[in-house]
Amino acid sequence: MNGAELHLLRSCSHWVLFALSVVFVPPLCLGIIRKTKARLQNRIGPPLFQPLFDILKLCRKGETLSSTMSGTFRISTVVVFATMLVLAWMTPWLCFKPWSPNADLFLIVYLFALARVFTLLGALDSGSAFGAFGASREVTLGLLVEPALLLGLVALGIFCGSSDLRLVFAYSPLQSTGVSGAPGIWLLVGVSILLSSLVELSRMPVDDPTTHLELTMVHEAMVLEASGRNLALIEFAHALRMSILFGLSAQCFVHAAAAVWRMSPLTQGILNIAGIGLIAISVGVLESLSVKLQWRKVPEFVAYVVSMSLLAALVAAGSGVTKL
Amino acid sequence: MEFFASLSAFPILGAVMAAGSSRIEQLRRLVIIIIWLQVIVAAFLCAPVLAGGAALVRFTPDFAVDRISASFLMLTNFVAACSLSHSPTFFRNEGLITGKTVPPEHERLFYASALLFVLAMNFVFVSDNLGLLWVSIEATTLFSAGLVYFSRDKHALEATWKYLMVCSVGIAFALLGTILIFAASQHGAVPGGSLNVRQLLGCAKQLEPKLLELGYIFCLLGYGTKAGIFPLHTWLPDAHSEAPAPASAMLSGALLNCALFAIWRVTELVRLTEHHAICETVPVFWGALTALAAGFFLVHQYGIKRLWAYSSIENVGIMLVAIGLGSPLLFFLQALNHSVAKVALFLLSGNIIQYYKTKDLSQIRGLLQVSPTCGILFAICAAAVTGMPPFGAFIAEWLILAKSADAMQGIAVGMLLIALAISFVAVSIHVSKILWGVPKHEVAQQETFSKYLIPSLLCLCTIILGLTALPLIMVKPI
Amino acid sequence: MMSPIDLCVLSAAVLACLMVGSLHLRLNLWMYGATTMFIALATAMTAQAHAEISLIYIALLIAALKSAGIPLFLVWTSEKLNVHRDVGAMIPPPLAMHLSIGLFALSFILTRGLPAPEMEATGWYGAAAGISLLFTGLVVMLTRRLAIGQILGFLVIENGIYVFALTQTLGMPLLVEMGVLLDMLVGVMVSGLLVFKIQKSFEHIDVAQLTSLKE
Amino acid sequence: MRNYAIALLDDRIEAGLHGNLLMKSAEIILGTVVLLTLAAVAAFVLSHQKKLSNRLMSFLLCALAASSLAALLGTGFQQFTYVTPAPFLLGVFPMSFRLDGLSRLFVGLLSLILFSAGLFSTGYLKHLEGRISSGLYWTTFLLFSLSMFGVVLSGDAITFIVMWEIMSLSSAALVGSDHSHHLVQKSALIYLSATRIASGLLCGGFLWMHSLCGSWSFVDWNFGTAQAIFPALLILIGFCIKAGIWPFHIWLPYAYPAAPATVSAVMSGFMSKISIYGLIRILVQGGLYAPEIINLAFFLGAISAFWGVLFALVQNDLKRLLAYSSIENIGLILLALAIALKARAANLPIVADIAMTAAVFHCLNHGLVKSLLFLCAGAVDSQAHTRDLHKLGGLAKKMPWTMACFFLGSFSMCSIPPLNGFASKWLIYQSLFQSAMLNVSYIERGIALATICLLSAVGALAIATFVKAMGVGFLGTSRSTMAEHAQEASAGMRASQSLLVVMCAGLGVFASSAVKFISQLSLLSRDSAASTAVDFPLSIPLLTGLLVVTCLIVYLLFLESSKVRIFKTWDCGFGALSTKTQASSDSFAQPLARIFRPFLRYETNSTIKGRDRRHFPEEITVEVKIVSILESRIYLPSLAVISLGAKGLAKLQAGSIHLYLIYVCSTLVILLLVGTAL
Repeated sequence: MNGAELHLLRSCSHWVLFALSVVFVPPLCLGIIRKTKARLQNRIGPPLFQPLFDILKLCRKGETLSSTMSGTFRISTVVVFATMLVLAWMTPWLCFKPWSPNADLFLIVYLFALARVFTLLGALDSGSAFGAFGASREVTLGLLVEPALLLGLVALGIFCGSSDLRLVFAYSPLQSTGVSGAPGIWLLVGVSILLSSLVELSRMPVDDPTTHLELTMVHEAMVLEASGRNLALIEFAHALRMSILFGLSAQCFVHAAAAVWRMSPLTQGILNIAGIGLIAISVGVLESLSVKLQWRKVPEFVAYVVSMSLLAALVAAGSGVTKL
Repeated sequence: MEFFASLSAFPILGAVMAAGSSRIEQLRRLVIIIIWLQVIVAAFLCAPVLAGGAALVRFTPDFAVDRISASFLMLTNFVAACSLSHSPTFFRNEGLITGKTVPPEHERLFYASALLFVLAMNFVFVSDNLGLLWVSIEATTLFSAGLVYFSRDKHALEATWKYLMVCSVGIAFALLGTILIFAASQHGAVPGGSLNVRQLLGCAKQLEPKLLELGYIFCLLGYGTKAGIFPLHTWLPDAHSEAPAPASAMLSGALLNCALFAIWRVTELVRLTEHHAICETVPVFWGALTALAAGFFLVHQYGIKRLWAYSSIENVGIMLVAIGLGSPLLFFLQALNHSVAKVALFLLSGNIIQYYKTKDLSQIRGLLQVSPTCGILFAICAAAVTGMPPFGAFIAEWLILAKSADAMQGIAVGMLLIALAISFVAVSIHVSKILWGVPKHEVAQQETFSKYLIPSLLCLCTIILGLTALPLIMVKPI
Repeated sequence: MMSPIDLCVLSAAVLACLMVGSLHLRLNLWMYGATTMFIALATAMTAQAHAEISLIYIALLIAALKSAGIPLFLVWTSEKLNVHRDVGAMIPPPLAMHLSIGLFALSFILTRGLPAPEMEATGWYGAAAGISLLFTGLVVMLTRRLAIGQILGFLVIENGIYVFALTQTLGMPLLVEMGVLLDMLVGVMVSGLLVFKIQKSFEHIDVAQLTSLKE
Repeated sequence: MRNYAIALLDDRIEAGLHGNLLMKSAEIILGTVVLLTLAAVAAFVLSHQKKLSNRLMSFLLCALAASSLAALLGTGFQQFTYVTPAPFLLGVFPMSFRLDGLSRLFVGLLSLILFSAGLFSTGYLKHLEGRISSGLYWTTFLLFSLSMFGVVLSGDAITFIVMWEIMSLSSAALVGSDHSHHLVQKSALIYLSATRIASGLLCGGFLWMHSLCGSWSFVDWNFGTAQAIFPALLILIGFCIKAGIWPFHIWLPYAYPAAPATVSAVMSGFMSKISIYGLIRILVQGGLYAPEIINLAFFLGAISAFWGVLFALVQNDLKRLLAYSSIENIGLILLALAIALKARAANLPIVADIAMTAAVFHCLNHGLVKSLLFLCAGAVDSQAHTRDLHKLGGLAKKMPWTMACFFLGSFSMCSIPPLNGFASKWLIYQSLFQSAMLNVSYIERGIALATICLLSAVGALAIATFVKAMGVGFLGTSRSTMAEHAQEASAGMRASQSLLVVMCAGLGVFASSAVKFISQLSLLSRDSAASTAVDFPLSIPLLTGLLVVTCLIVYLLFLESSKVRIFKTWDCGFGALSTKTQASSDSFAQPLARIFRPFLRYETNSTIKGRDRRHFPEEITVEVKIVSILESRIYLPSLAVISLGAKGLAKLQAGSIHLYLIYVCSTLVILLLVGTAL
């Protein structure tokens, strides 16, 4: 069969793979984390796809809305979910991706912001104190983490000479072997994205998603009023967000590795997926080992993240090739 | 001879009738007619200069008008005419609103001395001889004392006394200065000496430098006292605030110009000599300093008319700068705009005082409620007098600033800018407190058209001065 | 060398200084009259020295109006108001007198540099006398509390200026001289009337107490 | 001096000779202007029929805006100068107006804002009946708008300063138009003083430049020279004061809330941009290279962006919050300008073009959005009779339309794609990104990175601020009866809001063409020949379409068909929630405010009353205190110094005549000494 068909087949397979991973990777991540934690607590734990089953179960339920709610609540759920899908399509969190438009890093960050704003509005719509608690904390975390995430991506952008993440991640390691500190930058950014994703997703050590002491919760408190399909959408969007961020950092690690040992795109792809799994496991481990930080200590934790990405950015700016 | 007759006939006639006549209403009408007739006379006298383009008109050896003095003559008569035409309304309302009717003999004395005062001011501008200039300035002091003394209470007495004493002493110094200039002229310049301005200007280079410089300093001090330059201004706020509104309008709008004009005469003379540093640096900086000080004085004020008195001092400072820059054009422009706006302000303040029965700024609130017309006119005139565009004063001040900036007087420019800013802020704070809010107690007033006729006319004038080519036409000949 | 004119004006100046020493109004006024008389004399001498007829008239006018008329008027005023002594402000009269004598000396130093007038050996004494009269007048104005005292001081200043004019210039134009005289008279009259008014509404003529108009 | 006047006369005549068709159109504009002024007077005359005059005047305002837009389109894209003929003169100066790319942009913005303000007025002014005199309001408002046109069209310094002063004065009068309240008076006076100081500085700078360059027209001014630094500094500070840049922003949070909503919409939407216009017209196009000035501008811009949003976060008055957020945005714009200048100085034309475009584009965007938000706030104020977030809430159901407009505006302020706020923010980021990549000096790269970090923090804070405004103001349940009884705003008000919303969305979605248009004006230099189009690579339309479609699909798939049960908000089983249990605006901002305690001087003191307080509190009061350091530590003391000096000087006027005579004597002595010295 000729090149055109091959190419067509290729892109079709990309689409299929992509669709599959969008559907299955997020719940799988959650599942892996839970499984790891259960294992470390010497429990069998739920099956890996339990989160998916939960979501399906929720989809079959009806929803209960508060009488104080305006339309904002439901709209916000929809918008958050849709944004996450779009983000999943645009962000190069998997290295096998179909065609997507310019995935400018600033655009990506601000699409995340869009999702966040709507989550917050949804939380505030019910007029419940918990929602407001969660919202005001979420906003605080957002302030702390956004610079870290942005700077990490900017570092990559500067290093690869473009703010378009497609180009950044298509940036072949072969080019970068010449440049000093290439693996270092990838590694630093990977770590900082991972840590900031922990904050962004309000997981340990910033927040314990499994506790039900509302006064300490962030994400759980915001979705307190959601139920049924609403909740299903929110949960899935959350999981998707998680997998996107994990995917990004996994990509970074892969590139870091690729900057040292050369490897074929296929291996890269496999490593990418495996990386996400590994990250999930390590998060599970972390969550079962560490304790939740005191709320006032969170900024100090985040400070490490920011400094890490700032370091990466500075290195990149220092070593980045000056194109005039 | 017919010159003296034509210039002084109407005022003297009016003064005599005012002293004599018993029917006050007739007198009021008569005064208005007479003063406008005087304006026409002045216009006829100045016509050859202002319209005909002649450089100088000489009436007698010692009396003449050149272009700037002609312009000032017109301005002064116009200002006097406006104030005096408003004064009958003022006195009527004084009776109607405040309740305490003005005794007719007081009003008669007022008109008499006002007319003589105007006459004296006319002579200031037509006299082409420094000695006669001095005489007429002293005369203005004596006649205006009658105006300041009008209300015959303790404050008026005090103000009058201070006015008389301080100004007389100052004027005495001016006399000494004049004598020194005369002496300077005797050293070779003019055999037997002379005080004739043209003659002196003609032989300025030969004047004895030392005596001339001394003379200039004494004249500056003397006439400066009359013009209210800081710190010689001490009499000014008292006199302006104690005199009845039309009188304060004349004092501020016309008298100050006379004194400054006298300063200009001597400055003009000294500029022609070799060493004219003194007549440039001293007036420029002293003027800027005066403006600055006046700005600070404006910050804490308790009397509505004192406020405008200090703003007059500020404007005097600016005019002094113009004189120091040696530009009669700017001097006249500034004087013109200031006089027009300030007269309107004093007349309006008179109305306001009648409404609220007090001069105390802290008691005057909510004018926009009490009388919107008055309030808006007041605001416009205040903006005009603080040099806001699009009013004439802005253009004049801007030109002065530009000229002094081009003359590398950076410090003076800075001082002036600060002074203008401070005075604007201070005035606008006081004015907005007057306009806004609600009156503290019941305010009785009835709107009459006549009250606002003259002020609105003057308002219109300042806007026209600011927004049309009128100044260009007026000052082009100078 | 000192001309009789200089002698006259200098003695006028000295007399004025001595006048400062007393607070007795009538005495002051008469001394002022004497001072003015000396000045009239000096004017007359100048007139015949330079053969200026107009100056003779001026001398006569001064003698008549300033040295006789004005003191009489003011004495009459003080009688009417029956005030006889000034209270004296700030510095006591003897000190004030010494001060004015010091200023008399100072005026010699100050006027040293002035160029001598046309066809005169020196105008120094005259100038000094004039300036010292000026100073004395200022001292009087600053140290007297009564309105009449201040008028007196003003008159002395006027005298000083006149002396200066007389000795430094060859006669001002007649018109100007007349104007000056007239203004002075009117001024004195006006302020004299004011003094009455002050007495009427304040029951005193102590101008140092007129301080109600201030910031 | 005579020659001066004559010269002016001559060049006026000359200008008159060079009249052409364009001048005809300009004369038409002038004519409308005069006509409208007359109309304003008419309004004043018939001010006792409030309704009629309001209708008439708002119609006139819209007409003015429309006619100016028409004139813009009519004159095409060429630039021309117009010097007024003889009667329309500023005393001795001819007024000279210049219409070019830059002024065209700003005139367009102004017309849009005025149009919507005019639409808004009729409905809005109802609730100010009896508090403001409509005649005065309208006269000053028309004067205000005309003078703003004058400022952006003025071609030389004198016309500029004249129009500028008229603008300041009339706007101050407008701020004080509801002058029965003491606070309003105070705010108006603070504003008036600030703006007068600004214009004083500007005058200084202009005079200085005139003495350097010998010309009043901006075209002849060149800031490249070494001695032009000081005038440049004066001008920069002057404009910064007017724009409300830190640390000169003190007047702003007083003035905007005090003014009627229409006025604050125009002031924040356009008048604060006029300073930016002035900076571009005078300094940028005047070829400023002095690094000191540029770095100062950069620094001030960065600080005010952060400071503004930080203080906006902790405000409880809706309009005050918006005021602070406009400080932030003006800071961003100044920052972008400074980046452009830096890049030009560092010879990076691409970056310079991007930054310049960003600055101007953000001017447009913020102008539209902020006026929209102020109008919405006005609508809320007029319906709920309060702007205090502690008393608002639950308006979502009462006034949904206003809420929708306010939300969209807020999203744009949070620079969320696909709205216009994002586009300009992206350009700023991009310029920083590029300079971090391309700049030769490593220090500059570091600074750029730090600025990116700062900007993202500012963005996050903006999100926090506006989420608070939206959530506390509109969502949840009403916190007071006033908010309880709020009605939806009148049709006109909604129409004007929606117009602006449409503009914002349009500019956001079709950002790329807007960016191309602006960048082709090449505002960095006076000659529009050297124009390089900045490209905007993001495919926003596609993204928007995608988002909308996905939303619809998701909604139809999931929520449309799901069974819904309405129940009360979960109350932990304690029974009906009181509105007090909702998060107040203070408590929402508290965690962030706590982080920035040192900047804000943030203090919370809570007192718990009742015996056995821990378990059975009878009364708990928590109050939050925020002190503005600048105001308390710098401005008030300096004011005190001035007034002290004034008092001291006033002591000279002690009333004793002897003292006065002593002044005369001592002045004589000083003068003699000076005379001998000279």
